[in-house]
Amino acid sequence: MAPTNSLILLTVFLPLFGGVLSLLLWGRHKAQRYVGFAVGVVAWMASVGVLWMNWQDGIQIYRLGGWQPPFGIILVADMLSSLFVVMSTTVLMMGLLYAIGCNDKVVKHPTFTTLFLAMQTGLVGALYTGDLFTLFVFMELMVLSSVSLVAISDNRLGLEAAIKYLFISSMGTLFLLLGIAATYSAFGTLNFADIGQILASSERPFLAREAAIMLTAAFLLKSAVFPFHFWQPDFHTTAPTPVHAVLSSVVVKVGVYGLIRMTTLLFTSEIELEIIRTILLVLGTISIFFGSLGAFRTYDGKRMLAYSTFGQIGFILLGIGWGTPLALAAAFVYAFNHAFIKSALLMLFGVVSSRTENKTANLSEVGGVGHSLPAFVGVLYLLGGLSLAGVPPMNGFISKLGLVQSGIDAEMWLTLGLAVGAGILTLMYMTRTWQLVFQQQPTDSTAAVKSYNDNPLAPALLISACVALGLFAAPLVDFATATAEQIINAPIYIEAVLGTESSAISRR
Amino acid sequence: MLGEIIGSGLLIFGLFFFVVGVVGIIRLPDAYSRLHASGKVATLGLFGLLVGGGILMPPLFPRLLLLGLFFLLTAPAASHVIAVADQAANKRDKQRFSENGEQPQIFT
Amino acid sequence: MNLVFAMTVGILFGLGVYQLLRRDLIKAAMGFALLFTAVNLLLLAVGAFDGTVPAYTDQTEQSSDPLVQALILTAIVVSFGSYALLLGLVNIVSTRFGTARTDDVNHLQN
Amino acid sequence: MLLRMIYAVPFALIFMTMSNQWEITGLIVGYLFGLATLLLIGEMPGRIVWGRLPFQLFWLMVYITWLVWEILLSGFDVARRVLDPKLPIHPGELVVPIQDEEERVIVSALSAHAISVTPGELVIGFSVIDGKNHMIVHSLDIDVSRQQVEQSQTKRLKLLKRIMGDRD
Amino acid sequence: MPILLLVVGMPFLLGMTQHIIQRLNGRMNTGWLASGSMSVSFVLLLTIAYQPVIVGQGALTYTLEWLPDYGLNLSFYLDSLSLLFGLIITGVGTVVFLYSGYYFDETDERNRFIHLLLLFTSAMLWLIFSNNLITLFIAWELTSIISFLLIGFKGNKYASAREGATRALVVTGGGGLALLVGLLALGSAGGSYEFSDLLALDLTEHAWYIPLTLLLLLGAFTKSAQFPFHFWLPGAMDAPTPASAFLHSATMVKAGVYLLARLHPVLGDTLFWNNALMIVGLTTMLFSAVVAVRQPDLKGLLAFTTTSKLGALVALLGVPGGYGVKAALIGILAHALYKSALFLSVGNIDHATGTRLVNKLGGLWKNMPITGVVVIVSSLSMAGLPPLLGFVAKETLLEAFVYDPLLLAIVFISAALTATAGYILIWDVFFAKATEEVHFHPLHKPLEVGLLVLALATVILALFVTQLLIPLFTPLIPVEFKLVLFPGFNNVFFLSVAAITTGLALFFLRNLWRRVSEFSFNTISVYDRLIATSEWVADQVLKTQNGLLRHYLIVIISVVMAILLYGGLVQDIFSMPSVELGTFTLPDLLDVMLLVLAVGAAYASVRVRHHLNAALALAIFGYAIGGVFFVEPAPDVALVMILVETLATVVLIIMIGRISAKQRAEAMEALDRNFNNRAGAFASIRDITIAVITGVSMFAFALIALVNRDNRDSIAVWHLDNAESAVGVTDVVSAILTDFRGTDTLIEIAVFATATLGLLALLTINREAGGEPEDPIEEVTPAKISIFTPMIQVVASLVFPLTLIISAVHILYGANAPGDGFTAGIVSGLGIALYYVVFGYDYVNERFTWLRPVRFVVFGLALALINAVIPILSGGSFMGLVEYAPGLDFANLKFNTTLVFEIAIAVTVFGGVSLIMETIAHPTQVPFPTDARRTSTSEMPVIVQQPESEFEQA
Amino acid sequence: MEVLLNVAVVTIVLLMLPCGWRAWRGPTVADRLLAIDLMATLFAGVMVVFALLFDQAIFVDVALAIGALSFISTVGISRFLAEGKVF
Ligand code: NA
Ligand code: NA
Repeated sequence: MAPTNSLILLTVFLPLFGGVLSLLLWGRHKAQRYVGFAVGVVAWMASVGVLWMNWQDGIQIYRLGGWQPPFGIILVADMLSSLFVVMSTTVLMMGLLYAIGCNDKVVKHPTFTTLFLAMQTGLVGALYTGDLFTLFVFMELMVLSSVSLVAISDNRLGLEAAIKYLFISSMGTLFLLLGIAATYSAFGTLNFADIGQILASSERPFLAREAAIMLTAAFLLKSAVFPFHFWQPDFHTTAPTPVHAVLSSVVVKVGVYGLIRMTTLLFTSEIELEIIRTILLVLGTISIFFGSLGAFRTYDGKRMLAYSTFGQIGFILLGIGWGTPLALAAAFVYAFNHAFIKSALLMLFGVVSSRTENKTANLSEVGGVGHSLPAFVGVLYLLGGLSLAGVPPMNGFISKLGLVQSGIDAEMWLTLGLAVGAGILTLMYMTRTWQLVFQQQPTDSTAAVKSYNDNPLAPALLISACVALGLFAAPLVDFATATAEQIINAPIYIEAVLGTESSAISRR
Repeated sequence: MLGEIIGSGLLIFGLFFFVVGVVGIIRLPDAYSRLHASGKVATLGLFGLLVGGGILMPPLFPRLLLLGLFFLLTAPAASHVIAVADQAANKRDKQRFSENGEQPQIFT
Repeated sequence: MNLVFAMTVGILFGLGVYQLLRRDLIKAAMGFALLFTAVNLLLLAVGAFDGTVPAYTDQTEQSSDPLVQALILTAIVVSFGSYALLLGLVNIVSTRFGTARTDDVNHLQN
Repeated sequence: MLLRMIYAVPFALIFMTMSNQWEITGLIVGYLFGLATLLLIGEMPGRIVWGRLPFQLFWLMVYITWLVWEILLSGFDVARRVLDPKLPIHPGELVVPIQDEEERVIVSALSAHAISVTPGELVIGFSVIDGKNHMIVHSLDIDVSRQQVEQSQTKRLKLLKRIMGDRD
Repeated sequence: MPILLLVVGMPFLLGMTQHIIQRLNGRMNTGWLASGSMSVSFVLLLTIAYQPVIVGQGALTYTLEWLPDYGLNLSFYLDSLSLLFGLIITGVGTVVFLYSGYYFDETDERNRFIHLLLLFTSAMLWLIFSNNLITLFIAWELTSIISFLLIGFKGNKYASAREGATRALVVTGGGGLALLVGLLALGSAGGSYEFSDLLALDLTEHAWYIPLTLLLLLGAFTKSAQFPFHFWLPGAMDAPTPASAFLHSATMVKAGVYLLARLHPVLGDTLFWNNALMIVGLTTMLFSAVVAVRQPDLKGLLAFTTTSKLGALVALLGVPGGYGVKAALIGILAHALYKSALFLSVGNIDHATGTRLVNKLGGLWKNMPITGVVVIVSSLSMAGLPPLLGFVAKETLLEAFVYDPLLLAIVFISAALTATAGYILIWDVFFAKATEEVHFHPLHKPLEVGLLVLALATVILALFVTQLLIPLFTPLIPVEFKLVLFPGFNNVFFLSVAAITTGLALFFLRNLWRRVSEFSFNTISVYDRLIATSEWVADQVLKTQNGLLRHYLIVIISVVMAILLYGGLVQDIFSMPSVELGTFTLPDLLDVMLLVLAVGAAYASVRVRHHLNAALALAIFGYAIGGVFFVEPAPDVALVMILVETLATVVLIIMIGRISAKQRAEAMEALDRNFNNRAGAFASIRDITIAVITGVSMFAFALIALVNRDNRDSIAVWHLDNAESAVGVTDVVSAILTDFRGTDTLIEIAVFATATLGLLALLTINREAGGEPEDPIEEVTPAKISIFTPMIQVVASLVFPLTLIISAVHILYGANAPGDGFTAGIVSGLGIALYYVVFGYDYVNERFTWLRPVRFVVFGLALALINAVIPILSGGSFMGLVEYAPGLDFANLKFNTTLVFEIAIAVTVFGGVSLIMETIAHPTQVPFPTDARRTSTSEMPVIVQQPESEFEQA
Repeated sequence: MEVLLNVAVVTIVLLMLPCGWRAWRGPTVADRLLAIDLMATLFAGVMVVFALLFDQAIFVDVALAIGALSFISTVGISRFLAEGKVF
């Protein structure tokens, strides 16, 4: 039995508590945002603590209410969830920091901080929980708070994006509920470890495949993979910058996380695994294609980055689909690095568009806007853009490196060719926008420029992290490799959650 | 035994008025007339069930009484509000569609 | 009976999807109300065992599955949250964009 | 406050009924909840004359019994009409004065409520004619109602005033 | 080895600190500093160049671990090949940096340029000294990036600079990505990412040989501007001239050649290798030479002669048996010297005259004789005249191809054309008469003098070629070889002379040649067309993002159903046991009736046009399903279902009411299915098909689930067994909700609160944004008849307290009966809703001063969280069970965390529902208040007269 | 006795079908409303019979809740009907 760790609680529930308390500061938006950031910092430290203990002592758990799993709910911090949580809390913390220096109207709304922190609770909770239904509830918390945040965005089209997303996401909710229904019908339990154990040790019951498929669909929808992606460019682009930075970098990763869990713990039997992996490889490849081309050709800077996320998630799916320890580790590194790069770039583009009168990111209107910004913003954007394209020595390169190595081991030449093509496109659109915004002189069609802009501190910190993660990649890669080795071995997780005598648990 | 007979009788009594109420809303010619059937008659049917049930199962009686009082209070009000709303809606529609602006007659 | 139950679930899903795909946002939102209820009904169907009495500990006969009921309860509340927000969005979208037709809300393209 | 303390008693009874707690502790909890509820509600209508309180309660009982009786009658009345193949109804609307000198809202309301449970009659609106409150009554048999509706309102009003604690 | 670290690291450190140094000493020219450091490096490299360890076939390696998991090490490899390149880089760098110090007019520009160039130098040195394949790639990409920045150096002024920069980056960076794949494949195939290990291997028989070689060649060819990727190099001429000289002729473009030379022992000299290199190299060589001569711009001319030379180098490495290696090495060196000198000279010309066009220039000899000397020496070296290094290069080049007449012909023509280009540079620029007056500005002396060093090197190296170069080349050349300035009057010598004279002939015919060679095969247009094609494909891709929500949903549903049916359902349904119809009991009969009602109502809600009617049908549907739950029997669920259905209906109807009648009517029209036209019919059939497929799938799904349902292991059994003993609750559903899975409920109420807050935000933001643009009720004449009649008001004010009492009972005794905190919250919230509906916003707010929904939500959630934490303090778990008053038995209540949790749930949900109602009921004209609003508590009568009297004159 | 109760339940539920028909047919919204109101009353009746059938008081509570809810929704819908909107 794994050790109980209360820091997990702090990571999950402190944001919720902070969000509730910030409602008491109704109308004092500055104070609310400071509270939000403080909460973000503490939650981040807690999550790092959990990660550290994980590294030291192995899997950490918390039994909510003290009930024995699989009967009660359990929060499980294995290396995978800890890694994803640290990634999320870091970016969320930076999002909250950005919000402090943000000039959007929406961040001054009395509910902003609360909704943001609710999103954080939903996200982190979904990553830590070891129970399928709790995952659903946490994900809904995340969805509803993010929908609200986008709907009240300064961009009036946020409404349209929000309603479209809510429709599509509700579809995803249905898939998830169907998946839960099938899971419960097939296994009579909701606990990840228990499901994995039953499927591994007994004859495959009816609806197991259906469960796998519906859960896959739900997670794919959350991670905005083809053909579930339609909501994503709209929803992310119209979101307020601090929210967009979080959505496009870490919130989409919940789906990725779910898929990893499914392929390594829940559905490790051959038939289900083959179904899921086939889906991932096919859709991942199409997503790379769609996302890269979309980003290459779209008309709006933030939208470009949203499409880019679409393609990047495709790469991560390939890693999950290949499923070797090397590929999984590469997928984790990829996911982790992408979170930092993407959030930083989005914030930088947010800084750019905050400078324009109508907060536009439309590429035809931001030409030369960068000249009115501090020079280092352009440097940061270029660094981030190159990192996104996988150019060394930034962290984006480390991501590509691992993934290409595992692709070579899998002899996926065609996919690697696609990766090269996507990389070229990324290089093109990132340098093109950099030249457009930071090099080219303002033209007639450039939007009117204000005298102030959002504070670029948060993206600066994130880009620094990107550089650091590129130059000193070893700790992350080591951790990811260890993570992959841990999760490939499902009995470790099962034993940590259910105990050694787990197979002897009587349900009757 | 006697209680059971009386209780059953009251149950049947209640059911009968439920049937009457439903037949009423089918047969009666206009909405206001149907309100008589849906409001009063159905409430009476419910009373039948309540009293019958109370006799059959005395421990339930206080609750059933409470339920009865509640329906006695709200059923006429519900019928009333439906009627009022219907008139208002008619009037609104007539005002909207009257060409020469003259006030339409509502009350006959 | 199983057959009837399953058929109902199927019909409700079909109707819900059809409603969801209509060109009227209000109706499409209603489609989700249908679908959510249908899925709750389905959840009821997957209960681990068939009961004849409510899930109370003082029962002597076979109880209905309490866990599935708890799940449905939570799902009802959560989907109500979505539904309410969806309705609010439909409302504001119609006032902001001057239309409640699904296909007219298409400013975000490419 | 005094008024609330009295009104809280029926709430306590309702609470006990619903929670099935028939001990004194249940009464206390229910009473406290009733009181709290009434505090939340705000202002209370009515006035207290201690001497009349038992009579008021008595008349209230009478009134409720009478209502039940009326509803019974109206049930049979509608049943008779509906089940008759010829459907013998002559629907129509009447305007009936409420006759309350003080023009109290609660009296209007209770009058309308009472009429609505009487056989064949239903209040479908209110109207002010010559400064006096009137009810618009829909009747299933307009000819019968026309003859008796005003007298029964007078009787009803008398009863209502007694319940309200008015001097006769 | 520390010398190597110093050589590689010094430019980097200098580059990073250069701004600081400049700030410390404002008048200092950092060009001198950089140049000095370069010369120091050059000397350092020179000192080790002839040491036995290098000369004697060996190599030095030095390794630092960086990212061992991925085989990434910071390791260096020093052999004569890297030394040769190192000497070129540092040597030419010395001159180029000195030149750069005087080339720019503005200090800022100069500093920025030198900064970038220093970083480049560091990266370039790292590239050639890398022992590790991955660090080689890193340095490779870094040079591409800095090249991008240098080409776009004047990007804020010229669009062409930006375009050229992007093009160069796309080609070299993109080729670099292919290279990465190739290198990693190479490492994987060879089992090591270190050259020191790989060079001992022969991988030509490996299964991946062809793909990995192809990828590596792609990387090398793009970097070294080989046909058809060569176009980026002429396009890069917008870079400042020192950059062109350094990156685009002497060093960076040779990285591809370096890589090919480096890998030649491992992968080279196969049929595939030789043919690929030969075809691409010779094509590039010939094509560029042809095009070079007709370039009007001197830099263009130099650029194409550069690609021509690079083609020659590539082709040489493809000569079978390694017989071209010698010529390649000599060519690299010779070309670096004369071409950088020529570029810098052109920079001088440009600087001095303001133009680089051949036809505008002329007669510069008298104005700039020093540059003239440099140009003459370098051009003649390019043309291959003795006694210059270019002569040696050309001789060895021709010698390598003697074995095949066709190849020799190609090389010969190219050599002749290159000579022509050299003559053009000398004659047309310096001695021919200018067509128009050339304005001349004097130059800084160092701009000219520095170049003499390069010219001198061209001469000296040629004179001492045997002594200086043979020791360096010996370890690199796999065959016996000789290297002398003048090998004698053999065939090759005559060929060489012929080439020089043919070049001269072509020089006299140059105007004719320009016309003849004007066939247009422009690879830039190929590139552009490629881009345009990708854009077209991207546009097709983006067309799927057409903004139509329904299409999105259709795609999603179809795909999921297809996967579901194909991946599982069909198989399961055919393999499952036959469906037992079973006995038909009374609950079954009820179920059937309720289900029929539900289906009918659902159908009605789909079918009816009017929204209100549909809403009513939906309500009936919900109640009927609630009835099914009752029959199951699941009273807890049924109660919640009915409550939530009511609330949902109320919200739905309110929301419908807020949408203007006109829009609703339009939306209703949009509902009509049009079977008359093709598109309409298609859409209808499509939608119906999808609905039917979904329905059938879900039917199968439910059927399997139902068949699955009997007598299985489920954790629910444990819940049934332990609810009373562990939690002391008889309602097992309640026990699960508040205890076993209490956290679900905690988050669930957070979801509920979030939804209500979201709704609040949504509706208030809209108001703050200047009100609703279109008043939703504008065309509705307010009715004269109010529904707030006395009867309704009195009954409503009696019903509300009743809902509160019901709530209290649900909270306190819900543990053993249906109903709980949640139902309590909904019931009381609906009571508030009733008040809002009947009495209106203002009245409710003035009467219920305590009603601050946000505070309720805050209090409820905070209470729930604190209550969840308290058990921890007493040694339990979060959300655990603690008795607050163990001995107390009061009204059969248990004062424990469960009770407090129920209260918290009720308060939160009540707050949420009230929040929805308050927000919706708020009159839209007034700006939305903050929560800390209500100050006035004016005395109101119990039943307020509405502004518009409910008593109306008939 | 149980037979009678069962018959009662079935009868009442069957009675809901014509109510549904009226709700479907209209013709006015008032007709639909009153049909639904009647259905709620019938539903309360079913609950009462259930309470007798299963011997559980909770069903009466449910009936009470349903009564309250039906009243509230009726008022809300009426306001919509009267004013074309609720708020
Ligand atoms: Na409970
Ligand atoms: Na309960």
